[in-house]
Amino acid sequence: MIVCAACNHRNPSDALVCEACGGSLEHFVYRACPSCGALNPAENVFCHRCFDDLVPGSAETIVEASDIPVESFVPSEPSVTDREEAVREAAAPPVGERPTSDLILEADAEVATTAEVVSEETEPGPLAEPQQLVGEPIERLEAAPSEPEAPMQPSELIPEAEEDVLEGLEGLVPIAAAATQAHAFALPVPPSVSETEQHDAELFHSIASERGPLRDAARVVIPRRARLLSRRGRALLYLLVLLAALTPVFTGDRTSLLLRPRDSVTSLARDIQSLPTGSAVLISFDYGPAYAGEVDPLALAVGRHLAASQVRVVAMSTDPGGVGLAEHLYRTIAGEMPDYRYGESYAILGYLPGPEAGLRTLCTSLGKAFKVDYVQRRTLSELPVMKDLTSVQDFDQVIVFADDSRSVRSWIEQVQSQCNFSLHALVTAAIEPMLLPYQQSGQLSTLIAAAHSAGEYEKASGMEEPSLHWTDAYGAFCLVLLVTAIATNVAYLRTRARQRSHGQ
Amino acid sequence: MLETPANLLATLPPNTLQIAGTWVAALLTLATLSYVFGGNPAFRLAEHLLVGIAAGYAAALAWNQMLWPRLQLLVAEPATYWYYGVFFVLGLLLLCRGSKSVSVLGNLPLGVLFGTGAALALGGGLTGTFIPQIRASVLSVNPADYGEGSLGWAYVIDPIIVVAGTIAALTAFHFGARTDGRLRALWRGLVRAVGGVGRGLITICFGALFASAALSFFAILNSRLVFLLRDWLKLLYTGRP
Amino acid sequence: MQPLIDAIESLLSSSLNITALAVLSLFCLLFVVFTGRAKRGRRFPVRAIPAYKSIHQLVSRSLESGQPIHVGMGSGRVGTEAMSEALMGLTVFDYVARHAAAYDQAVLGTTADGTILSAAQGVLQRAREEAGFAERYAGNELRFYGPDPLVYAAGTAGAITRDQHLANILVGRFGHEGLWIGEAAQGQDMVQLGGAAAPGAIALMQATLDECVIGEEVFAAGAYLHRRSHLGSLATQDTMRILAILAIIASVVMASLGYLG
Amino acid sequence: MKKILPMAAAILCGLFVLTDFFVPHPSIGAVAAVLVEGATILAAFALFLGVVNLLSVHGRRVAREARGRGLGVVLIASLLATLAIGVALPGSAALNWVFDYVYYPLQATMAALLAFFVVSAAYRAFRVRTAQAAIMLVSSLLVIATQLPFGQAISPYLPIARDWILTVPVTAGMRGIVLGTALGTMATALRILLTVDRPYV
Repeated sequence: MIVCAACNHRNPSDALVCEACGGSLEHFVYRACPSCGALNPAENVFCHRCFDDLVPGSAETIVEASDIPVESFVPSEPSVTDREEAVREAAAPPVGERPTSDLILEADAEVATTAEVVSEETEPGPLAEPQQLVGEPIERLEAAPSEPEAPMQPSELIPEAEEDVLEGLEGLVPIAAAATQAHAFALPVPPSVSETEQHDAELFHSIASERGPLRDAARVVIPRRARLLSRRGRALLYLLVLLAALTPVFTGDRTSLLLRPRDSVTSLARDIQSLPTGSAVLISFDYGPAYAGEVDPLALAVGRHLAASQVRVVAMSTDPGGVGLAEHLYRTIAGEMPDYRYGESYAILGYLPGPEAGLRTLCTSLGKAFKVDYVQRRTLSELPVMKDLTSVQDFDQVIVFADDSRSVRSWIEQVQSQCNFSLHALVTAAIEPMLLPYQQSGQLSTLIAAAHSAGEYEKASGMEEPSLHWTDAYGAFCLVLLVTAIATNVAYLRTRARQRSHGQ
Repeated sequence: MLETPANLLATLPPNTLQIAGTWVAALLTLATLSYVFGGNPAFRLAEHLLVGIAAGYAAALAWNQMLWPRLQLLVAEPATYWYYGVFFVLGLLLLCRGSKSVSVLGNLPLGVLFGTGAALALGGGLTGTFIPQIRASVLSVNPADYGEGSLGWAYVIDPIIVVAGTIAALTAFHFGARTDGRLRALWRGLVRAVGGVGRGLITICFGALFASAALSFFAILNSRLVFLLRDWLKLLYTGRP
Repeated sequence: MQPLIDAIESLLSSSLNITALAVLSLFCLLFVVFTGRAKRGRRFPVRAIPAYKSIHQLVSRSLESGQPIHVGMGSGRVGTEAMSEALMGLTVFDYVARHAAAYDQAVLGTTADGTILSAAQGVLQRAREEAGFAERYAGNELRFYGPDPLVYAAGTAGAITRDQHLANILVGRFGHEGLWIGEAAQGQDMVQLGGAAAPGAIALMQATLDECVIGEEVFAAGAYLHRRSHLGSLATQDTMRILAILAIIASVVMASLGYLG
Repeated sequence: MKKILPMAAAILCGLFVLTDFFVPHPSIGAVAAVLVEGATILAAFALFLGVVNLLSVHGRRVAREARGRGLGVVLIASLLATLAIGVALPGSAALNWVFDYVYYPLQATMAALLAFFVVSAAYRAFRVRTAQAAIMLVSSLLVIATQLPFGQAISPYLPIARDWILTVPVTAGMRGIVLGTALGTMATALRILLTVDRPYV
């Protein structure tokens, strides 16, 4: 019984196509044990669980064959027409239904190394021939052209000369073999063998029965970048970063005097300034505590500006941690301005799980998305601040603070594309470049990277706070990156020079 | 039950909670930052504490914001909100995944989730990204649209780079690698060459993203140091938060 | 009848809707044709993606050495738009888990989302049952750390460095936590592979992982590993890509000649 | 039945939600909205599944393993305590305290560690062994240098250069990736809707 990898249907042993889903069965095939039902790798002839025969009759033949292996191992390379006949003999599938295995094969002429061709396209020459024991490898069989007039690509059938014997074994590591194994169990008549071929087969047998070298073979082909950075080097780099961050403590943060607001910052400040008293802004705090260090100062500056302009603010979040941040932030602002009261000037609706799914409901009804508000747990209609605000269209501006470009994309794709409004995205520096296409296409009205914009926004809105902006530190950090780049390349050049001198 | 300790906390002298909190926060910050010098017990404690609190906090939020209000609605007006009942049953079926014997019951809610998610991904990807982004890359490459004479020629370079670059970067992902026949080989060569340029552009893009991300992370590190140096040191010296 | 007419009217009211519907129909048509062809065994050679090839090899090596492979499925959520990426993590886990199960070996899967966790539990349980070792299905081979990405990073990095793992495969929806896990596991002797669709995440991941799949390549995981029927969708994507490029070129020419707005 | 029911559910749900994208009709919209809301309800249940998983994995660790028993206890205790406070006293001062003084600093400092990691990753990525690495190095250093807060004071051209890099070559590259990803997303979603891929049965 062969189990379809796609739908798990159990097919008869000689099936080439799954009866249930029609998918090809040639790759990743497991045999189900007829007695206990356990799955076995395709090349097994006994069940690994109950030791029953998986393919009636074939087990004995194979056990015998492995005792006198050499002849049966190595048939001479059959010609294309031989193979075609072998296909018909072994499989005899209905014409037109026959799956050709090369549908899967990758044949990137340049990228594919010999090993790749070996593992994916053809068997590794004489070394792999023992698979003939259990049947003609299906890859090989079906590499035969379905239309006789189509010329066969030689490279598809006859592998190039192996330089490394072990390389050819790659396909024989159990699972790879499973993938290339046939399910038709007709034993081919062993043709006559030349001495060299016999020797090759013996060599293969000794290598294949040895476990150790196989592991090494696998190790060789898996690429792994060397560890470039020693423990000490790493510690040194980290120390440099820490020092860079602490620069303002030593220098007194002189460069912050040079701060000048960028155009995008100025335009947002102007937009907010021009809002009439009593208009409403929806703010979504789509960032978690992780990135709060970066976004919070800017959010605070904008929040203060909105409060000073007497604009109603409704806050929400699509990040579980964002509600707590919004709450914390507004507690700070309310502490500074005694008139700024919860429920009248601002409200926090809460967390909206499932960004895309939840956001779509905002278009139809806020009350549907948020049954009660986060702080006082009242229904939204009970809050004075929510007067005339039923859906997202009723707001004058929508501001999204985000640490994930996909949450902004959800706002654009799920909400803005459905109901039109102007959307401002104030995001972490890390995701700003990813949202640039959306700003270019006009879907975002403003796009600001938070990193050090808080100071700029304070300047632009005329509400400057005497706070440390740590601008010096950014300059120092830039230097650290430059030093890193120089250090790694110097190290690289030195290793290369050493390797060269060793080579000579 | 939990009300009593909450009342007890309220009777403490003012700022006690804040002072204790600042200490806890500062110690946890230092414990986490100690990872810079390699894994150590203090960091592992912070890691486990974080995993526990994050899961507990999110679960509490999901209960308060998602499940409890809807359960109340269902109980109050079952005729209007019957569909919540359906999803609550489906949700309970999903919880069956936790047990080996009834695990199969979880397939139905997962089917609903996969179907809904697939439709959202398909619709959103098509109407939100694919078509708008194609439209956005349609720029005029006629110098006359950008200014008179040589000025127009200077300004037209940008849209040409954007349009050609978008096409090249999109080509870089081409999967097909058919090489049989001369025409196909030629096509493959073309795709490869254009895709190579596209890979270069993608690498420029990665470089820029890497740098902006570095800046972002550095801003976060700064905010932690500001906390330690301003809030905690102030508390340390003055005894007041 | 009236609702149907209303529906058709509202459909025709927006040009975006009509364009989208036309593109969708074309996409579906191509998809059905190509998937049918792929299932019937039509040849569709694809370029090599080294990371997927390495996954094949790593699985073989893991079966040999007995060291488990860790598959990190990230924080995508089923039921939302992030499903596509999350599903690819699940597909890679399916591949690794089935092989591990057939040889009765351990595997580790981590995720930051409950929906992916429940889907992965089904995948692993099925794999163990079909291999005949239903009793070996234990809950602790799949772990939930989250739901926050950095919490996931901290938990996962802790879990994979505590025990000896052969490889660390991160496929799914990842953000900056990819860098976190990659760098935290850097000291271990572990092959690290992965990929994500978000450019911001891969920019960091390709700097720290040994090999990386980028953007659209992530969605080809099934086709390159064990879901041959997915080749049809690769062909569809290729065709749609060519059509999109042609559409861009044609519109740019028309816009330059002044025919479009 | 075991397979057909989930498949039918997936196709049906998908069809309604998809139709809603193209046909803005109120009745279809209502069904789609219910499904979409239902998905978030199910996700909330799934979160509880995750919590159960966390408790069982670490509970087992506490019960059976000598190593790391204390840490397992810390994890379970902090989880249950936060859950209890959060469920019993939502929006309370106690919950805010946990958030402000434990959760927030832990999370933020974990993120701050990325500033160190990004530099050690740069040590590997900036090694000019291939043309790609060289491009990456140059574009990274350019962007970071032009992004400095006092860049405008050094030279008025620095911000202009930054804007050019980010709006021309980076936008082109990004748009290519975004379009490719959209293609991949759509194909993956279609595989689910046409049941070529059935991860749920």
